[in-house]
Order: sequence, then C-alpha cells, then structure tokens
Amino acid sequence: MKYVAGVDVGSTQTKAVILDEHRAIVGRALLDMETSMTTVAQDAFRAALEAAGIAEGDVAWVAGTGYGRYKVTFGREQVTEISCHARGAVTLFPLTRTVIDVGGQDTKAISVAPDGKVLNFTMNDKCAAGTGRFLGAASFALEMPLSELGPLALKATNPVRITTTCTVFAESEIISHLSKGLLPEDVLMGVHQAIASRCVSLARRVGIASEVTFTGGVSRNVAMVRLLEEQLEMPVNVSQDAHFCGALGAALYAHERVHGAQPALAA
Amino acid sequence: MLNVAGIDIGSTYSKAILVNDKREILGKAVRRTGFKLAQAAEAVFAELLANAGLERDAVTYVAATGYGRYTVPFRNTQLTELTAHAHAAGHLFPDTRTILDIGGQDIKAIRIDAEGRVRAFRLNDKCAAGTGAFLEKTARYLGLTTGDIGPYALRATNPVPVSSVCAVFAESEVISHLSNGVPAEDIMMGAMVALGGRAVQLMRRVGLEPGYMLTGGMTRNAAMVKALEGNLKAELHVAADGLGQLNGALGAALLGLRRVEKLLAEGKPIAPAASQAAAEPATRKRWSAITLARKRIEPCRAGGECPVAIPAKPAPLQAAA
Amino acid sequence: MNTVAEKMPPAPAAAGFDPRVEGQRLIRQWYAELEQASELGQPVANVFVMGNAVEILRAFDFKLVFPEINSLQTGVRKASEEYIRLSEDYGMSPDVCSYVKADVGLILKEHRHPAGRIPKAHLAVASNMCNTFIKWAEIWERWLKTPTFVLDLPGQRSAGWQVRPGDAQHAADARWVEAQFQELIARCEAITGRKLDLERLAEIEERVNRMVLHWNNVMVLNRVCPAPYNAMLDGLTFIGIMNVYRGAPEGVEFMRTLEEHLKAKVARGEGRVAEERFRLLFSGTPCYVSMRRLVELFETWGGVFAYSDYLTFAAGGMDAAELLYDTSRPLESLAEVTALAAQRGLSNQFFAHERLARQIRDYGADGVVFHGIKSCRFVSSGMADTREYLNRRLEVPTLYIESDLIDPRYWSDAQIKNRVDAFFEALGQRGGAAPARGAAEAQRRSA
Amino acid sequence: MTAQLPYDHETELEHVLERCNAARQAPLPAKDALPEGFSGLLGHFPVYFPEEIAHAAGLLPVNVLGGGNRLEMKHADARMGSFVCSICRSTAELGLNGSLAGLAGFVTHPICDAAKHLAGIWSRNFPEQLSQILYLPQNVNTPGAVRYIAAEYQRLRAELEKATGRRVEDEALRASIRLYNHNRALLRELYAVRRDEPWKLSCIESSLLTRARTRMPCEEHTALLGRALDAVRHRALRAQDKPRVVFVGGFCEQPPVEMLETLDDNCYVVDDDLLIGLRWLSADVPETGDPIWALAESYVERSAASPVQHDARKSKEGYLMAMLREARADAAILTAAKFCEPGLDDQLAWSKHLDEAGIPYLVLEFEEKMTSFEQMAMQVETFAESLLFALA
Ligand SMILES: Nc1ncnc2c1ncn2[C@@H]1O[C@H](COP(=O)(O)OP(=O)(O)O)[C@@H](O)[C@H]1O
Ligand SMILES: Nc1ncnc2c1ncn2[C@@H]1O[C@H](COP(=O)(O)OP(=O)(O)O)[C@@H](O)[C@H]1O
Ligand code: SF4
Ligand code: SF4
Ligand code: SF4
Repeated sequence: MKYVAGVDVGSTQTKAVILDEHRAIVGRALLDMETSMTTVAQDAFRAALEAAGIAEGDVAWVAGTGYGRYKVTFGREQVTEISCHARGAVTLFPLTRTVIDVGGQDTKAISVAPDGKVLNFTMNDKCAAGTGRFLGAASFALEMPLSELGPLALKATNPVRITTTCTVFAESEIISHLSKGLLPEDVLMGVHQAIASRCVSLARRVGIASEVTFTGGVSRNVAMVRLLEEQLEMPVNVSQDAHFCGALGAALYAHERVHGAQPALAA
Repeated sequence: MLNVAGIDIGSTYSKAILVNDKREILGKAVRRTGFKLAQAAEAVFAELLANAGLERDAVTYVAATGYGRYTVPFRNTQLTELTAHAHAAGHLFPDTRTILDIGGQDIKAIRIDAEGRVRAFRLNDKCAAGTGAFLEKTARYLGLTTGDIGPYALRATNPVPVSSVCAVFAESEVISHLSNGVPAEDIMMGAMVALGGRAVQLMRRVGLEPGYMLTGGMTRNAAMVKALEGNLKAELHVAADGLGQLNGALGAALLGLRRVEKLLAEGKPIAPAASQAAAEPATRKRWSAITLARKRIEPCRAGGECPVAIPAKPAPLQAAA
Repeated sequence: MNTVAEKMPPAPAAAGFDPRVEGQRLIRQWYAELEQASELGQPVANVFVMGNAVEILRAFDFKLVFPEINSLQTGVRKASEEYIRLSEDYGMSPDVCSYVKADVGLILKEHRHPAGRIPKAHLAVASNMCNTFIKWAEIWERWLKTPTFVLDLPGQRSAGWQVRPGDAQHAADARWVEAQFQELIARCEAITGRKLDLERLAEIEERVNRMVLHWNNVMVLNRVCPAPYNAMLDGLTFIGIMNVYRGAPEGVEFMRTLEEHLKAKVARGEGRVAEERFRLLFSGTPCYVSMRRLVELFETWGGVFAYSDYLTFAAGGMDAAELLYDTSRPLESLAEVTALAAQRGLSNQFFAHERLARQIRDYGADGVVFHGIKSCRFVSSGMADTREYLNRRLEVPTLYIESDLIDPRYWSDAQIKNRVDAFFEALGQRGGAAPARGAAEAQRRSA
Repeated sequence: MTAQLPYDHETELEHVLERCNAARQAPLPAKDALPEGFSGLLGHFPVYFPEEIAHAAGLLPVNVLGGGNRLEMKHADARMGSFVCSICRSTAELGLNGSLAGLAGFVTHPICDAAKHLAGIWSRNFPEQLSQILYLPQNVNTPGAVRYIAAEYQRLRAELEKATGRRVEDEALRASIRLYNHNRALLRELYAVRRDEPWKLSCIESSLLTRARTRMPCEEHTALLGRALDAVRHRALRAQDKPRVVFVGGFCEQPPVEMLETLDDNCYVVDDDLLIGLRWLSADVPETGDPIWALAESYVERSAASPVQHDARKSKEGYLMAMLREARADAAILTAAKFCEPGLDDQLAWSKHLDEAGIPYLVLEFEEKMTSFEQMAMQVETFAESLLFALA
C-alpha cells in the first residue's frame, strides 16, 4: 500500500504513471484516445500496473488530471493539468521557471516561482491553431508517423511559410505545397515554425524566465525543441519523460497525499 | 450547333457541365479536385466529354469558375463562383433571392435580384468551423464516408448540441458524447444543426429575403437540407439530380453561352482560349512582390533596427535518440 | 481615509436593510419612471457612466437613460443574446462593443427592453472617455436624429506626471471643459425652455459629494478580512445606484444606509462567504451574463473579490480625497472636478499598473483576476501589458480569463472552470490552507 | 522591352516609385545617417499629426504605420489582446523588437481606445522615449476648440524644445508650414489625376507616392512628387473598361499592398481615404500670423473627415456622398480594418446609407498582416463583374 498513481486523460492520448514511495517511476503507460474516456483511463492505469508488476490494491492513491480528469472515476482526487505539468516539470528540472506544454489540442504556458509554485499561466482559447493537432494534420497529409516528423523537418534548407492558421485547412495547404513539388522537409519545417511561433507568443504572455521546460507530447519532437530554443534564444529542458509530465505531476500530488509534503528537491 | 462548357474548380470537388444553345444539358461530371488544379481541370473536362459522347472540338466555348478558375488552361473566359451561382439560381428557380452555398472550405451567402445578378454577398472567415470540412471531420471520426453522412444523420431522433466553435474541439466534444453513450446519428445531426445555425447567421447578414436556395456539394446531403430548413423555418430550393452541386458550373456555362451569342450577333471573333492567347503585356508592376533584397537574408544592422528581425541560426542540434 | 469617516454624520442603524433587494427595487423604480417620462412630457437624456454631466442634466430635470445599463440589464436578464443577434443580423460587426450591439438591438425592437419601454431621448451626451461612446452616440444621431453633444475631456498626456488641482494644465483643461458646459447648458435651456438654476446645481452637487464620501467608505470597508461584500456581485448593484441616482436624494439615502449596514456587518465579523481563504482583486469589466456563475466558481474555493477597479471607474471615477465639489462655485467646480476625474480615474492608460499595485497592497489581495473582454477595448486593450508589468515586479499570482460583457456565446464554462481550478491550486500551493474543501466541493458539483 | 512606350517618363516614374517603395520598407535611419538638418526622429501614430511642429524643431516626423504583413509578431501578442487591431499590435511589436529604438519620442492621439492604450504600453516599456498623447479634441464645434488645440500644440512645441534643447522660432514654423503647404498642394494634384484620368495612376502607385512622406523630409518628398506628377501626365495609357469606385476605410491602418493591387486589377479607384492624415488639411495653412494658431485653426476649419473625428458639421454619409459625387464614381468599396471599432461602426453607417441611395457597394474587411488574398480577389472580381456586365 505504498504506491501512488497519476492518470492524465488527454485529448489525444492517455498517460498513466506509477510511483513508489521514493517517488521513482516504477510503471507507466500511454494509450491513444478511444471512444470511451472512462475505459481508456482504466486501461492505461491497468497497463501501468502491469508494467510496474503490481496489483491495483497496492496503489494507495490515484490522482486524475487532463482534459478528461473527471473520467478517472477510480481516482481519489482531480487536479488540473496546469498544476500537474508545473509540478512534474519542477521535479524533473528543479530550476524550471517557465513550463511550455504543447499537447494534442491545447497549448499552455505556465510560470512557476523558484519554489515550484504556479505563478501564472495562459492557454489557447477556442482555436486549435498552434497545438499538437497541427502536427497531426501534417502527419496525416504526409502519411508519416508523428515520430518521424521532427527528424525530417530538421533536414529542411528552405522552409515554406504556412499561411493558414486553421488546423483543419492546414492539411490541404500542406498537400497543395507538396503537389507543387516543394520538398516535404521544407513544408514540414514551415508547419513546425508556425506552431513554434504561436507557442512562443503564448508563452511570452506569462513572461519567459530561464529555465524553460518543454513538456507534453509535442516535446518528443526534436524539431519543435530546436525551434523553441531558436525563438526563445535560450536552451530548453526536455526530459525523456516529458510526455508523461502531467501524469507524473498528478502522481506526485497523490504521493503528497499519502506520504505528506516532501522537502523541496533542490536549492 | 453551339456547345458551351462550364467548369467549376472548387477546393474540394471539380464540376463540369455542357449545355447547348437551347440551354439543354448535354453532360455532367464531378470529381475530387486533388491538388494539381490544372490536371483536375483536364480530367473533369475529359470526363465531361466522355459522358456527353462528344469530341473536344464540338465545344465552342469554355467558361471557368471556382477557386481554381485561373488554372483552367483551355478556358475562353473566367468568372467568379458568386456570379455563376447567382446566374444559375435565377435560371433554375426564378424566384430565388437568397442563395446559400456550402462548399468544402467556405460558405457563401448571396442575395440576388430578379435577373439573377449579385446584389450582396458574404463569406465566412477562414475557419473550418462553418464549412463542409467541419462535417467531414466529424464524419471521419465516426467512421462515415462523405456520402453516408446524410442518410445516417436522418435517422437521428434526438440530436445533441455540438457547441464548440472549433472543428478540432468539436471532435473532442464528439468523443465525449460518444463516451456518454449518445448514438452516433444524434451527434452527426447535432453537428449539422450547429453548422446550419452558422450558415443561416451568414445568410442573415446579407438580408434574409424569401426565395431561398441551397447550392454546392451540401445539396447532396439530405439531412443538412433538413437542418437548414428547420433553422430557417422555410423551404429551400434544391436543384434535382445532383445539379445543386453543379450550380456554379451551370452558371458559368450559361453566362459563357450568352457571351458567345452576343459576340456572334455582333459579328465579333470568339476570344481564344487562355493558353493560346498571347500573354498580356504586364503594364503594371507588382509592388507587393518587391521587397528589399537584403531584408530576408540578414538583419540590416546589428542594432536590430530592421523591421524584420530574423534570429541567427544556431548550429543544428543532433537529433536526440 | 479615516479622516473621511470622521466627517460622516452619525446615522441611524440600518436594521432590516438588504442592499441587494433595495438596490433592485430602486432600479425597478427608475425604469418605471422612464416608462412614464414620455406620458408626462418630461425631457429625456442619454448619458454614459463615465465623463458625463449628470449634475447639469439633473438640474434641468432630465430623466436619465443610461444605455450602458440598459445593455447590461439585458445580460442580467438573460435576454442579451436576442438583442445582439438582432443587431448582427442588421449588419453590426461581431467585433464591436457588445453594449452597442445590444442597444442597436433595442432600437430594432422599438425600444422594448426587458425592464420596460425606454423613452426616446431629446439629447445625448457622450464623452471621449471611451471613444466607443462617441461612435455609439453617432448611431443615435444618424438613426434616431437625437441631438448629440460630445464632451471632450482631456486625459493624461503622458506618464510620469499627473496634473494637480490648480496647476496651469489643470486650469486650462477646466477652462475648456467649462466652455463646453456652457454650450451644453445653452442646449438644455433651448430644449427645456428653462434657465439653469445654479442653486439647484449646487444642491445636486452637495448630494453627489455625500454619495461619493459614503461610496469611498464602502469601498474601504472591504479592506477588512473577511470582506463584507463581494465587489463583483454585490458591488455591481451598488455602482448601479451610484450612477442612476447620482445626485438624487434616494441615492444619498441608499449609500448612507449601505455604509451603516456594512459597518455593522464588519463589527459582527461577518463576511461574504463563510470561510474566506483568498482575497482577490478583479480587474476589468464584469461578464454580466455569467457573473453569478463566475463568483460561485470562486466562492466554492473560498475566493472573494475584495475590490475591483471597475468600482471606481464605472462609478464616475471620483475619489473623495480630492474630488469633491465646491458648492459655492457650482459650475466652475463642476468643470474642475470633471477635468480632474478624467485624468485620475478614467483615462488611466498611463498608470493602471501603479494603481493596481497600490490596491493589491491596500486590499491585501492574494491574487489578481484579469478579465479581458473582447469587445471592450477601453478596458481590455492595455490589460495584458499591465499584467505582464505586474508579473515582472510583484510576485502576485494572476489569472487571465476572457469572455464578454453580455454576449453569452463567448462564455465557455469548461474552459473557465479549468482555469479557475488551476488558479486556486496555485494559490493553495503558495501557502495558506490547502484548498481541500474547495477541491472536494468542486468535484462534488461537477460529478 | 517596352520600347514603344514613351520610355523616359515610364522610367522616371519607376525610379520615383522605387525610391518610395524602398523608403516604405527601409529601417529607420541611424542617428548618424539622418537627413541633413535633422537631429532626431519623432514617431507619430495616425491619423493626423502637425508635422510642421516637429519639422521646425529639427525632428524628422515619422508616421508609424504598423509593420505590414511580413513582420513576425513575437512580443506584441503577449502585450495586447487578440481583439486589438493589427496596426496597434504591430506598432507595439516594432517597439518591442527594437525597430523603433531610434525614435526620440512617440506621439499618439485619442482616436480610439486601442490607440490610447498604445501610449500607455509605450510609456511602460520605453520610458526613455518621450511618449505622449496629443489631445486633439473630439469636440471641435464648441467655441474655444481652436484655443484648446493651440494650447496642445504649444505644449508639444515646448516638449520638443525640451527634448532637442533648441528653440522653435515662429519663423522656422512658418517656413515649415510653407513647405508642407506646397507638398499638400501636390498631393491634391495627385488625387485630381486619379479623379480625371484614373488609368494614368493606379491606387497602389498613388498610395506609395503619398506614403513616402512618412519616412523622408518633406522637401525630398515634394521633389519626388513633382517628378512623379510630371511623368504621370505624360503617360500613354488608355482607359479600360473598368468600374470607377471610391475606396473608404483605410484611414488609419493601411491595407496591404496586395489588396490595393487587387483593387487596381478590377476597378479604377478614383478616390480614397488612405493616409488621410497626411492630407488632413484640405487647404493652405495661413503663412502669416501666429503659426501655432494657424495650424490649430486649420485643423478645425479646413480639414478632411474620418471615422475617428467627431464633427457635427461633417456627417459620415455626407462626406462619402461628396467623394462619390466629386469623383464621378459608380460604386463604393467600404472597408474596415479588422477589430477597428470606429471603422466598423462607420462601415455600417455607410452601407445603410448607400442602400437607401441605391448606390452599389462592396464591403471588405482587411488586416495589414493578412497574407492570403484569394478570397478578397474573388469578392472584388465578382463586384466588378456585377457592375460591368450588368448581367441581365
Ligand atoms: N512520438 C511522437 N513524436 C512527436 N510528437 C508526438 C509523438 N507522440 C505524440 N506526439 C504529439 O503529441 C500530441 C499529444 O500530446 P499530449 O500531451 O499527449 O496531448 P493531450 O494531453 O492533449 O492528449 C500529439 O498530438 C502529437 O502531435
Ligand atoms: N455525396 C455527398 N453527400 C453529402 N455531402 C457531400 C457529398 N458530396 C459532397 N458533399 C459535401 O459538399 C462539400 C463540397 O462541396 P462543393 O460545393 O463541391 O465544394 P467546393 O466547391 O468547395 O469544392 C463537401 O465538403 C461535402 O461535405
Ligand atoms: S480556425 Fe480551425 S483550428 Fe481555429 S477554431 Fe477554426 S476550425 Fe478550429
Ligand atoms: S467599449 Fe467598454 S467602456 Fe466603451 S462603451 Fe463598450 S463596454 Fe463601455
Ligand atoms: S485601426 Fe482603428 S482601432 Fe486601430 S488604431 Fe486605428 S482607429 Fe484605432
């Protein structure tokens, strides 16, 4: 009875993380969104349990977060993804002052105090332009898995300017550029630039302070990381676990419930 | 014998129609536009000729319209789809005063007069939320093809509201409806009601003058027609036999015909096809194309006074494993 | 501020006084009087809440129509969407101030308002405090042929200096304002066929002075913890009275009783919510359609709006410390105070940030909620920059939400809730009690 | 290539236009590269600004007209909401990215709420610059308005004197007024050509020629205008079958070049209100007497109209109808910058009036930062088609 779990039900993917009492990740799982958020949350949690090799009964507290956090019906608590991403990012990189989280349909920028508390945040409104979905459109148009987009974009020599902001129309703009004989990498780089500049302008709304940590699914994309660094003119932290940052944050909240507040990790 | 073709290269579908000088329809063709516009024009024209059983030289005149009207190499003239839709509407249903055209990437509301001339029009913003793409996205998520949308949605008994303004967010709304056990047809119909509301709003902005007509690909979607009629509380004219989608092409053909007739009556030569016409001398310079050459390459001055500030490119990062 | 309180005459206890009920009654009464105005043949004037010349108009016994209040009332009564849609169908752009749109809807509905029929105005006075006022008045001018008077009030010219009463710039500005008042008076005299009675004007100004004193005290009372009222819910009723009954005996009485009532509440240690955890400042204009919902969202987490800059500017921007009328020179003083109020309270783009910083201290705010409104550029254009400025200098958590004044189509409950929840989680982390109850409550409600 | 055209005049005009286009796009001159006779740059925001005062103070007046559609918005989105017009946002961006760091000061006017806030943003972010609001009154009808404006101008003069450390003598002001009077007279001639022989001068050419004054000394601009007018008059171009339209709504934010070109492709724009601030004074400012008073009085008595100035003598529909009449136009194109409240409100007023008057019109909405013009071209084409073919 000493394990805790965080389940992040996102708009496109559901992530689950299990921690032991030392706050080490012992299991995690990632599932694509299905029709039922309740079952996908369950499934992700089970998969994470399996990865950790423990039983459901060993988990003392489950916290839900993300867009579908209230669908984590087996969770004891719900926390917004803003708090979770901040918590997760600060745990991964203790000097974090700004968190940029780019997920499937929303982009958030969070500014955190030196002690890791959320100071401020903004997120996109009513329009999916500049979110991970934009990349989804590119992946659909290019018929290429998400994981290959970034590396290919980095090969670009002459990026194309994408003029549509609408995620839905982006797909046809991409195809039309390709059909004009433009190189896929140049088009793709244009797509990345469009997202990056939207993210950065969003992040500027909370004020950017070093260090910046980049989380969410899109942080797995190397080209996005590189572009953010270019546009912010500073290095950006990216962890292997960045995609799980929300779930990790939720698990840390759960940990705090069970084991009490922990001393801050770093200076 | 005068045969005039109207070709409408839309963002999603290319349509072609052939009429003779008695204004009878000799043939029709519809196909996906794809992304090579000139090829789409050739292909839809070939299909049209095949359907009509005619050779190319039997066609006297070609009028192009639609978003790709300038890319039809064999056109004799071109006009915009608004003019074309208005004219065909007046031809098919003379009492039409307000036209709604829902296409794949935009919607247009057009108010016309008794002669089929454009009086006023409005287009929606560059946002997919109010267009055919919105429905197709929703349908794609539900595993439906474009053709299935209508019949499927007609089965709805209790449409659920789809309130997101964004086509992307609507998708997650659909997911959450589905996970709440709402039947797919009710969701689909809900999406149409939402789209219908936005479309009627646009119509209001040109002034809702009775005598409504729906044109464009959406006429093939019976459920959408129902949703729109419900919202308007009035009947919509819809051309039979899939002609609604060909409305723009028909208008182009009819206007082309009128032009040929006028030229012949005045004993003037028919303008050659665009591909044969000598390139018009560019009398006017395009200032928009001229930018200061150095601007794109480097900041003008180290101080950064250049209005276009371009960050220096750092060395490429190694793609992390 | 204590000095102000000491000046107050002792007042009887305000037993059985419910400010909301009484406020609503007064507003109803005002609308009823408006309905009768045309029957009684009274002159009617349209005025705005900022930079108006209500004192002069009242001296001529004009019945006052506040188009802004009409518009917000359509929101409060959940009818705004209909009015806004009407005007958009008529051709108004979706991007302009939704108050204007609701008002155009009202014209299209032949002045039928949910609160009653609004009489046609004989005169409209618009100021340049919000430039939209002028565009709005131009609509009446064109459409209804309402004679319009534009009152130009010079605002602050640059940062770093503020005019002081009596300095050359203020004197020059006051002279210009007075010249315009003279013209306005001439217009009123032509409409009513009466001469301006300076004694009446002085009397009205005296009442305004008293209302301003009470009102300033009422705002100060919310500095105590727990705050006796919610600035963004109860406060809205209060400003309604400050505007509609400005200079009227009912207004003075309301404000006096209100102050009494709240003082008593403070003495009993009674707050707006049972458990006040967080004291917040609200910057911007409220969203009238969903203000109750928003306040509810905040109160489930124990958050109370102790103050809002709206309370100042939407009540005419008068600060009792220096903006009181000298009733021995009613007209000159009116011009002076109007010119000064324009610079202090209303045209605030140069010092909004400083003022907010001061208020954060004064009201002991734990956080600031910025409410950006798409359609109100007067309040919202500089907000993001102000916020960014404060962020850089003060470590106060801020929340930025966007919706509309009265257009329900811009309110997205799920999005706002997400942001509010995250904001309180952040506030909770910053110390104070863990917001366990709020979280549990929030969860219960959404389950 | 174009040997049959009167080669010399076309080339001459092209040179002038190229100079103007380069001026439009060039960065601000550095401190050591200022035109002769100027010690600094004074930025001002549309609509009207008494350039004479800055000129006489030895400051080159630079009309800050936003960043156009090639400017990347990096900082401004964080400082201004998404609901603010483009010119305000891109101006803020130019400030924040350092492009306007060379200005000694920046003056805005109370034309609208967004512009007033721009001044606040300026003062918070660039405290080293003289950032000011010049209070041009919204009530120019009350007696005393001239006196009030004169006092504002006087204040501006004093501020500039303080900033440059040099007195602005009346004589210098009068000399500047003379220069600007001459320049404005040439601009009036330019517009007369557009009205009488619109095929000789397109809307974009005219706007480039006018706009150059925002970036160069008046003297240089006057010389360019003179050369251009000369060349234009000799142009051997013939009238085509295009409708004559009046284009209104570009009074503050400037429509992108591509948009004006689209209009030129389909219509003859015989009059417009582009850069109306540069042509605000419609007749010569008296060159004798008190120069400040002369400027103030001209503002009230001899001035154009725009949606951002309330003037009981000039009704919105009145001045549009006058434009249509004087330019013998067939139709009007009514435009407004997205999110520009004054523009959007007046657009409605105009369209309702034209409905009543039975004059065809087209409503367009633009944004200086727009990059895709297909939809707009389609609308303008349709409009021209419906005007020309009268398709019945
Ligand atoms: N392997 C990958 N490489 C690059 N991008 C990825 C990869 N996997 C997912 N993504 C991106 O991450 C997004 C999902 O991010 P996530 O943070 O899970 O969003 P949400 O929480 O909204 O579901 C996808 O839209 C996709 O663009
Ligand atoms: N068979 C069909 N059934 C239902 N809807 C259809 C059908 N065919 C086309 N549509 C709808 O019509 C839209 C395309 O219409 P169309 O007017 O041809 O577009 P465009 O002119 O923009 O290319 C599509 O987005 C689709 O939603
Ligand atoms: S523009 Fe596209 S992404 Fe944005 S709201 Fe509209 S549909 Fe959604
Ligand atoms: S813009 Fe704001 S202040 Fe101005 S009228 Fe509208 S709501 Fe009122
Ligand atoms: S474009 Fe319109 S809103 Fe923008 S600054 Fe100019 S007048 Fe104001």
